[in-house]
Amino acid sequence: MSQDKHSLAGGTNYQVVGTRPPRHDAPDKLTGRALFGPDTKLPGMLYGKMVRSPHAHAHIRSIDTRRAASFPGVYAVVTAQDFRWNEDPGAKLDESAINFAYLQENMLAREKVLYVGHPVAAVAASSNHVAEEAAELVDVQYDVLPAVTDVGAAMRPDAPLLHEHLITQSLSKPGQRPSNVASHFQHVKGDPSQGFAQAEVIVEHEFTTSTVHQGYIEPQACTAWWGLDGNLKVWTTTQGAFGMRDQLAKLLHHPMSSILVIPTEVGGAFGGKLPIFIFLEAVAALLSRKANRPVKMIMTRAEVFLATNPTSGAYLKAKMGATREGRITAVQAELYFEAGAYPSASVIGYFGFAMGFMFAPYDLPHGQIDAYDVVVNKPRTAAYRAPGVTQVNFPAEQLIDELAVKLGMDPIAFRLKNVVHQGSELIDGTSHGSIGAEEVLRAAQSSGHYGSPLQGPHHGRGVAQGYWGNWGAHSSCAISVNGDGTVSLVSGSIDLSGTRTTVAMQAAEVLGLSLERIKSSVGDTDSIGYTEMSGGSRTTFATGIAAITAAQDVVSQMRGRAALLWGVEVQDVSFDQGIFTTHRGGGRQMTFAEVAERLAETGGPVTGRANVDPQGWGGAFGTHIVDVQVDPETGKVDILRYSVVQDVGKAVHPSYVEGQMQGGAVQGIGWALYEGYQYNARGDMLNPGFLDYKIPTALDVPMIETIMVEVPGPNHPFGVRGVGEIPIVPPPAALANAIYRATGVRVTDLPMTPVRILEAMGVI
Amino acid sequence: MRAFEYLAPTTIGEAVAALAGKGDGGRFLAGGTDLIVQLRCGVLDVGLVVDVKKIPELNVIAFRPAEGLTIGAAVPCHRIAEHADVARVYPGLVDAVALIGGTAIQGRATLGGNLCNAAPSGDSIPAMIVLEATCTIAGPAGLRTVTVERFCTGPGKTLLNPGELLVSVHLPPPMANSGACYLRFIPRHEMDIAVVGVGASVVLNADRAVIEAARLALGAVGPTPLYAEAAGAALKGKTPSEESFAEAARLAQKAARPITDLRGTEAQRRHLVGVLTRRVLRGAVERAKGGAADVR
Amino acid sequence: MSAKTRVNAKINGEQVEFLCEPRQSLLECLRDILGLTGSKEGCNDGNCGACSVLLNGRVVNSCLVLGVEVQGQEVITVEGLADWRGLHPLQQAFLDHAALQCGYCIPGILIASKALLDRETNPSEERIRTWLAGNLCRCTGYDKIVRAVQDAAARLKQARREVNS
Amino acid sequence: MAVVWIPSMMRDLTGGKERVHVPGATVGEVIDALEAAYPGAKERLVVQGRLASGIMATVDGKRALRGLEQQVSVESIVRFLPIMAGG
Repeated sequence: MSQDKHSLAGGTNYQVVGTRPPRHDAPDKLTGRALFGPDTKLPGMLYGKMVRSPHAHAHIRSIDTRRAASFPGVYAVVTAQDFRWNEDPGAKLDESAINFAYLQENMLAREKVLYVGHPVAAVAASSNHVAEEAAELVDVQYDVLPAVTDVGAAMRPDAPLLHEHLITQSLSKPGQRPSNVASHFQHVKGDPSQGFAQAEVIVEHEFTTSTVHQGYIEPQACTAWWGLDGNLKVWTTTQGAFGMRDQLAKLLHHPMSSILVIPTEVGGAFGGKLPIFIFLEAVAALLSRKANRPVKMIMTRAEVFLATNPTSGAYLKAKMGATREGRITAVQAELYFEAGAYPSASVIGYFGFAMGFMFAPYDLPHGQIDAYDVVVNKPRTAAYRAPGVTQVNFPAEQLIDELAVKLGMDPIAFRLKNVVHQGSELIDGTSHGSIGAEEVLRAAQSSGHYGSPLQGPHHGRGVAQGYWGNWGAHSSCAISVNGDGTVSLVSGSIDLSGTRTTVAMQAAEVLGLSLERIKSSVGDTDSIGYTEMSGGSRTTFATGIAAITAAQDVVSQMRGRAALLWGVEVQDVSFDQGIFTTHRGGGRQMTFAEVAERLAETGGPVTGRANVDPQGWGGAFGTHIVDVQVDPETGKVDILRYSVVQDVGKAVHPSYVEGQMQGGAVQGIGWALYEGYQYNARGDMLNPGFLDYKIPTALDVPMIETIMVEVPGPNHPFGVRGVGEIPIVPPPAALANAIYRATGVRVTDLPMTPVRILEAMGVI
Repeated sequence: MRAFEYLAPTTIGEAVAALAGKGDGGRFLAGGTDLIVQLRCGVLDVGLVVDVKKIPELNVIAFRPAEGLTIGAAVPCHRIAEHADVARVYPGLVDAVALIGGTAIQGRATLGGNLCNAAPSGDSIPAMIVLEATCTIAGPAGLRTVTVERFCTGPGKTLLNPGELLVSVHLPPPMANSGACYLRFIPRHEMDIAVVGVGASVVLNADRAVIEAARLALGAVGPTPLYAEAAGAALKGKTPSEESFAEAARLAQKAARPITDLRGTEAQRRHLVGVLTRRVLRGAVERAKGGAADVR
Repeated sequence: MSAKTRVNAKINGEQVEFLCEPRQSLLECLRDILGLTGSKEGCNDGNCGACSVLLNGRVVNSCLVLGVEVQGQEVITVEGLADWRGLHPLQQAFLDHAALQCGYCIPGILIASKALLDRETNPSEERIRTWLAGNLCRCTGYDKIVRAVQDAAARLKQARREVNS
Repeated sequence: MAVVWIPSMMRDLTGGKERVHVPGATVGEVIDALEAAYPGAKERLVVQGRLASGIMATVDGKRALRGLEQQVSVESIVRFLPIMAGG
């Protein structure tokens, strides 16, 4: 095998990895041929539509579906009665703890509705318009209850309870009294009171962040077709086809082998289309079974905002102390996350991320973090790119900046003085592996941007950095060799942003083939082995390892075929850059294609396979630098210059790594300046559309400069690290720090809108 | 969205006849950028939609130096903004028209629609008020004319009677040494609804040292776009200066009746009326002096 | 279901005829009746631009046009950009600059960009950003999109120069 | 014996001790040993025969994917942390 690994051992001498070839799926996506979730069309297809609650909190007194069912063009109506209920609270999917009863109730409410938009029934009809009209004919009677839409209100002793039997889950002595606090976790490192006693400067603030949405442009959409043979096919836009299949099996009490999930192209996801929470697929399946026709369901944009899974708003208290010399002595934080309608943190795991990564860039002797998951009358919250971490980075990096100001230190120099290295112990007791924290800070410090002067009045420059741990997990890949020397690669990873290509590039490197000779596809759940959802910045890392391993399997089998053709022992055949060589018989060579051409006479087809569960992946650091101009009369922020500096491990396709850095930064800018759910006292969301839920336009941002720092990630042959999530983490704090330096005021609430900036400045 | 019938008449008479007696059961369709959204989200429910884009009088855009500018109610914004005479003679109108939606909306949305939609934040309306625009309205009884400042009567409400059709908007020719300007404040840099909008027009004396007349109008700070008559009148006879602008701004703030909603707070809006009034006056005076206004 | 209307229009250079209800948008007609699913629905209220098409050469949101309104008109969708010779220079520039991630907004952005480059040969960065402000992209941060449009402008200019010389 | 880091919210049971040494060949056995030494520990960590929802164990820094059945050596370090999944 050592010969097979030759091309990996070269370190930087790669033929394919690190180049910028065209993407496999780009022509289809540029010409309108790519099929996304809403694009499925089947014979006899019906259109499904949810009936949704107009109330934020209510008991369902009755549901009368008779008028809707008899409306011309209606084929099926379903309610919660059509589900077989799961009472199992503890099942685990992927690595999350799924409560299937909550999952089902969130798809079709049983006794109570818990947010505006909560589905209570669904209809399937001959057209979208007919389904919409019929949905209005479902008569639901409610007893309206008072609603709570923020953690402060939800935690008051007299707050209305969303779940009458919810006892706070924690590792302390179990409480008895139900409340809206679903769980509480705590980390303590060292002795925080001693740490604060050693501090000579202490800074402390309260912060809030708004509920924000992933804002993918493609709404949730799926088509289900339940055949009379019991086979259910589901076309859907999801981050994980296998997770979706397994969820459906559990929800519908149906064998996994009888469910085929065919993933469509995905029009943006960012954690919002994880199969952990599903909204339509099981309902479409129930409608399809009842109607005996395929049923397509597409959400409207308002439905996407009201009733999918935005990410948590938070109320945060944070405190940090340091010595005059600039050593941080202690941190303390309380994090209150909005769960939405059902307990959420334990499912998505953002407690672990938020608590673990809030102060992860810093070597801290003492610290304490408490995190709370609080249910409120809003849609259930879930992951959004580095879930939980952007919210907590906002306070952490503002406190760092404030300490730097108070200590008279350069903000990067102050961070360098406290930066973590391999082996540094985090507040949760775990330790950093191989990381590029210092390298990233130094690259930021010596960047052209950081060295450039600021131009004028009301300008300010902010810096922030953050950490995301990345992920590994299960992946499968199969590579079949074709008779002309091309290969067909199938993996189970949903391609959100070009991973078909970055995965294939790693196989190409091993096979010594140019990328054009690899056809790379995403398999459905019948055509490839189990593969974890595309999330956690895992795909290019873990599915890349699967592709490398499958390619090595191909090479190993092909060496055997070459040996057979030459009549030599397999160990006498080596392989390098697409050429098989033997020194026997005076030395002979065959290309990959020449051996491929002769598979039929040497034992038949060759398929390389891999099922992997790689461990020990490396986390990612990023430092962002931003220059702003703040209009002192209106509070409007203009971003003049923005740079992202990031440890990317090894950039397999640098253009798409840059794309992740740029796209993540702009999402973070939206979170910082524009985006947030707004509610009235009744619990109605006031801005469920792109007009008033404001994501950045092309005109709101400058070019995003990128500096890729390549500190090889551990446990990957090319040193790949996840790159997708960390870029969203630093922008809110970086912008807050820039606004502070432009105006002299700290804005501690997200989004940092013009009105909040004017208020902080005392102008209004 | 309920089913409806669609008609596309080619004369004003046919259009008016089509909606006669329909009450609230029918609507005229021009660019559709507000109407189709309202039908789709159920704010409006009508049985008949009458497309007026095929009626010649509603597609006119004509400028005559002696008579002024006539813009048919179905002329899309991009035709107005790209019209050389309009850009030269009425830059204050173009300021506003070019702000209505992004590029694709500009391709459909009309000045007439912006007016008939009667949103308190409708960008073109303060700009038309300060330019003393008038509307020509067709109804079963024939044509009538009203000023734009009287046209809107409440959020989404106009003085159009059921079945009446806005045919065109007319702007008088600008006076010598006059200039106009419109500015709005939005959180992003495009695509938003105005938090506050302010339009101004000024007429300077022959040596361009004294303001002879001024008009100010405010958007998104009342149930309709507001004509801030006193604020404009206070500038009469004054030298264009930061002091006189500040006084006008104070009066404009007094005229504003802002509320707090999801797009802004009452205090923010009142404050912005002051800021924007000063800025549009600078822009309008700059234009009256023959300069190019950099109003951002 | 209400009565359907017959509509004749020129779509991507071909004369087509279809039946639709007045309440069906042009976007619905393109996608559900004519099978042209390249134009995407992102918001259905004119705020995302994913459904952008050219109507008589002008970029519009096809979700805000009724199907019946295109009687006798000319429509170009993303499917009409490339021909048998290959990708349109804009599409090629987007491919070369990695200016797409998920690709969902791209049909609308290509159409809007085409409308810009059809009328302006050398738009500035600010002009491109302003023109595309109604086309939301959540993946790319716009950087590579703007660069691709700038590069496509240069390529088209070069192509015109070659034709003229 | 394996070292168990006691989550701060359970230190009321251990008299404030952060780390304890307990025997056990699996995470489950370690928890049983904890229960023997510090009664009340098990009901906080184990619900219906499984690690409580939202809680994961790590053994020597790696997530114990087998839960209570994950093997533990005499030199292992065992921690209980909030789960991390997805993203």
